Amino acid sequence: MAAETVDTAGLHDWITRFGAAVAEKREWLTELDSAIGDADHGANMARGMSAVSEKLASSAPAAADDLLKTAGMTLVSSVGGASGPLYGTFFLRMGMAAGAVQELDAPALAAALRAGLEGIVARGKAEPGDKTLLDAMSPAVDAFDAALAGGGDLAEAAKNAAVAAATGRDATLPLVARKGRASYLGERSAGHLDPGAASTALLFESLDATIAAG
Amino acid sequence: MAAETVDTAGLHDWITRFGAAVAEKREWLTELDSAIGDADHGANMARGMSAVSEKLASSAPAAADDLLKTAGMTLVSSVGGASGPLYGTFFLRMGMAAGAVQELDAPALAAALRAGLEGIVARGKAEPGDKTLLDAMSPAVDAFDAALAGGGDLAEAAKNAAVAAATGRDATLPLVARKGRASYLGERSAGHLDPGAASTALLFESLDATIAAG
Amino acid sequence: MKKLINAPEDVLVESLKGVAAAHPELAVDLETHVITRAEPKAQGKVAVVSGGGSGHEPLHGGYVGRGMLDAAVAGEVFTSPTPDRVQAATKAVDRGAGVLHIVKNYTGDVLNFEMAAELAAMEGIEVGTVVVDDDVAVQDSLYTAGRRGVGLTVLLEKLVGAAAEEGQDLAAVVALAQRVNGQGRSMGMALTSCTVPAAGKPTFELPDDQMEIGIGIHGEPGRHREPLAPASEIARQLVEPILADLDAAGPAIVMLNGMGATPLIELYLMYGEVAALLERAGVQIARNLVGDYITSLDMAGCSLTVLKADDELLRLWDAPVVTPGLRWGA
Amino acid sequence: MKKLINAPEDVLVESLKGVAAAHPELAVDLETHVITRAEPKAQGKVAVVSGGGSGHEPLHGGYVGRGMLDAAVAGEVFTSPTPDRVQAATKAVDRGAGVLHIVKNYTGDVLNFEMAAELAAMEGIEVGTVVVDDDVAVQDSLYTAGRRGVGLTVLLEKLVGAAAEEGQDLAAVVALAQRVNGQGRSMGMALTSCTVPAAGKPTFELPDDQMEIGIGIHGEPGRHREPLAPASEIARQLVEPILADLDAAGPAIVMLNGMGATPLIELYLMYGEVAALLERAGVQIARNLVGDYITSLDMAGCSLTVLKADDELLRLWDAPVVTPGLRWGA
Ligand SMILES: Nc1ncnc2c1ncn2[C@@H]1O[C@H](COP(=O)(O)OP(=O)(O)O)[C@@H](O)[C@H]1O
Ligand SMILES: Nc1ncnc2c1ncn2[C@@H]1O[C@H](COP(=O)(O)OP(=O)(O)O)[C@@H](O)[C@H]1O
Ligand SMILES: [Mg+2]
Ligand SMILES: [Mg+2]
Ligand SMILES: [Mg+2]
Ligand SMILES: [Mg+2]
Repeated sequence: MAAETVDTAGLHDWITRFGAAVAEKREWLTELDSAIGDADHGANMARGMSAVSEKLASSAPAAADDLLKTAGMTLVSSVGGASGPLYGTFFLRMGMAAGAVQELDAPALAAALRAGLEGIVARGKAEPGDKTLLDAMSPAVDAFDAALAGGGDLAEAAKNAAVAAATGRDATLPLVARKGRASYLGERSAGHLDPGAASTALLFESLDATIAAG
Repeated sequence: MAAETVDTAGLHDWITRFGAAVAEKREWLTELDSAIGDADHGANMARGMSAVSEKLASSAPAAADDLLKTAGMTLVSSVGGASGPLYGTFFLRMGMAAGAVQELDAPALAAALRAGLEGIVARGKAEPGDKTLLDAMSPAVDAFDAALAGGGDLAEAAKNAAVAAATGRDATLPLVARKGRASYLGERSAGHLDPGAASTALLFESLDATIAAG
Repeated sequence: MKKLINAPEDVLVESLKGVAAAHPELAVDLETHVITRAEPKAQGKVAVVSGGGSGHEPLHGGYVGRGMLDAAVAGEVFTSPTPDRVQAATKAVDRGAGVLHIVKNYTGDVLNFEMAAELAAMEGIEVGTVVVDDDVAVQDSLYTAGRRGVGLTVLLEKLVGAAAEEGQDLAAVVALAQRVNGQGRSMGMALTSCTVPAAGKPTFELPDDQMEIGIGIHGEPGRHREPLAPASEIARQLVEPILADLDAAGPAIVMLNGMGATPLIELYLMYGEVAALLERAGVQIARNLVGDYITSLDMAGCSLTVLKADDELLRLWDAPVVTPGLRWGA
Repeated sequence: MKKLINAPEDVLVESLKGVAAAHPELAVDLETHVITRAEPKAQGKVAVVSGGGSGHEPLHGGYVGRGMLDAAVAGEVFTSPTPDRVQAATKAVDRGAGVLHIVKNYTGDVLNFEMAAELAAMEGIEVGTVVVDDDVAVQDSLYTAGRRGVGLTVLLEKLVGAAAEEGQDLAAVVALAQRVNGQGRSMGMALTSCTVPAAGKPTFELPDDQMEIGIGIHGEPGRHREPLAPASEIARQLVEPILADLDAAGPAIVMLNGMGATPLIELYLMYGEVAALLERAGVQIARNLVGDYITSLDMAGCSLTVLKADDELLRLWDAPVVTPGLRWGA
């Protein structure tokens, strides 16, 4: 049976897995962004996550909030573009919600994820259906909460969130973008996956893998 | 049996045939110039000869020298590039040599062609073997003279000149250019026909056709 | 990918090194990618800062200098710079009279400059912001990211730079910037895609007999694709949507801009077409620019910008400017 | 062929129309293709005339104006103008003090300008000629057409234009032109061919992984072809042949020129590489130009020009120049 909490090392593991996934899928993310954006989402996320890895390698904080805030600040100051402030805000807000603890239980992690999501909404002012990373993240966080509310454990919540994120990513395919660069394409943005939703699916896939391994 | 003289109308016919040949072979001349030059010999010659046709259509001089000088001046003032002054000088000098007559017999035509050739040498300072239009023109004029010296008639002289020009054109293939744009290529100019030699072969082919038809 | 570069990841810094070598009148920070004037303005003058992704050269670094920008922040290719770097630029040029941020309307640019302005506020620096959104190729709407910021940015940086140089205060400079943004529009088209160095291949494929109408400056595909047309028809497709959105009769400043791989002989030809159409529509072209001013890497194509002008704007336009990209009057 | 043009045969005249529309300070004759200053120089000043095939914009028309050329004659694309048009330009700008013809060393240009000088002599106009031959890619020899005239033409037009503007006589201006030609060298390379509008397809085919070293400015293939290399290696291949031919230690004016389709971000990167190599070899770059100054239609690539300078040349360089292509000091 998987652990019922995730500690700072676990969060670190999550971030490392996400970085590895982004590095592996870098070209695919850029290809998605070529179709309806400016061909840099893979480069952006890879640059940011490798900066985060380096930063955490040089001094990994012991407290959950320090770890998450460091990741967020590093993303903000190394990515640029739309995804930098958005993913950066996500981790910053998660850190603020988590507080100076060494481990998070399932409800605490759920609250942190929700805070991260709300940070993205506050920054980016997108709504579900706008064909952005929200379309993967919002159902993922909802699914996480729902699993816990239904009596599921951390592992089930993480698994359901990963599935919901992937489903949300795929659901961006037919959408006409209303936010971000893809919105300039109007109707032509339909028929393509949103690159940010694709990287967000990797984020929750990585979380699931971390919890399952933990 | 072909006529033993060529009158002004015949010279006009020659120029018209040359213009038509240049127009027909325009792309080929430009292709040759693409390989070792700047991809404009076809356009240059076509522009020049169509200006000549227009000019002669509006007022065709009655005297041989006026006709040839008009053609030369029109080439000089409509072509530019290397071929404009060179072909222009050729016709100008031919006209000066021909004088104010209505028709040229074989020796007079030979003398005019020789004068044209010498004008090109004086302007361009190229020597045989430099991979220029001289490599077609010089053997052509020599062959014309030789045919007459050997007792041949005008038709035979024109035919031999056309053959010599074509042979001279083909002989430029292996040469390394020492004059004109192709010289910048050094050894790489070998293995290509010289575009100017190709247009000069058309010039003598047209003369042959004119005499044969006349 | 055929480019005069070394490793794709070094393009930005190595290009900035070249800028530093070529322009002793600029100070180029190879760490933060911030370009400032070697001789800063005096205390008490509003500072003008712009920035954005690289790949649009000479924008923005080429517009740093007397009469135009005080600082430019170069992001990675087509990627907005990060807030800390915008903040570094802001601090470097603040002379106690406030700083104007000129931001092109892209989500990334807006978010990063917004965070930078929050950082500046925390340090007590007054920041005004103008978000340029002049691209009529994009339908504007309350519910979308709105129009993109493109060619007008160049004209705005010149005009606002002149106002700041002559000592106008922050409120006046911001008001001017808003006014300029309100009365300028742009429209662009592409013959080819561009190739982002890190991506290594063209962002979109455009067949030999097709063109994209309504492109931005990031190799984004345009609003639609259609068969390649003569310059006169392309000119019509640039002019009409601008005039449909802006009553431009009267004096105007017009820019016909190359996207990076379009030779000047073609730009002048297009300018001839465009100028004739505009004049027929009652636009009096008082000043013009023809050339590469806001590019999209190695994209072939062009964009047209029309800014309604008046005596005040023309006065500011004619004021001396000494930058690598624009220079006159000194 | 993807170009912003109408019919290929109208490119030159329609582009000149655009130049006329964009530059009221120039007088553009659409019949003779001669561009002169709208406000000619005063009587008694030497006039400077240049010209050549089109497709090298801004050369030459973009260099007409105060402190540089008095007239430029635009031939068809890559084709020298005809003698009568050169003569028309010569007559139009002669102010009784003689006229300098600046000719790039190509058979066509040399022959046509030679005939034009004969026409001018017949009308009693004194003409001096300088034939620019700075291209080290071409082996010079008594028995060949000699080196091509390329990038140095731009620097020479600026320097000689300044000397004429300040009232130097024809002999002095000719001597200066010869001196500049003697101490400047250039070397170019291409990533792609260009496409002559009338030809409709690229002049040469260059595979995606190859480059041409030693190209001229007419889409002529270069001295040799080799695998595409990093910018640092390309820089070496431009710098070394120049320094092998010219002892350039000491102050110099350096131009890193784009061939028409090379974006500025790449040109700056190349300039960084080239400047470092030159400085290591003892060249002190006193002034520089980075940009598209003498192009080859839509060719991607660049050329490097190094001109040994001294106080006198730097003084003439810094003198005011007001042209579409070069502008400072006024
Ligand atoms: N307002 C927004 N809210 C949420 N996500 C957004 C918003 N705008 C853009 N995004 C996301 O950002 C992604 C693009 O990121 P990226 O390519 O790195 O940045 P940029 O668009 O600046 O090049 C989009 O695919 C989308 O998911
Ligand atoms: N010095 C010369 N003497 C004789 N013919 C020459 C000379 N230089 C060049 N040519 C001829 O001119 C031809 C090129 O003509 P063209 O392409 O019209 O002019 P350009 O070289 O100016 O583009 C060459 O193929 C060559 O035959
Ligand atoms: Mg992107
Ligand atoms: Mg040619
Ligand atoms: Mg981007
Ligand atoms: Mg030519």
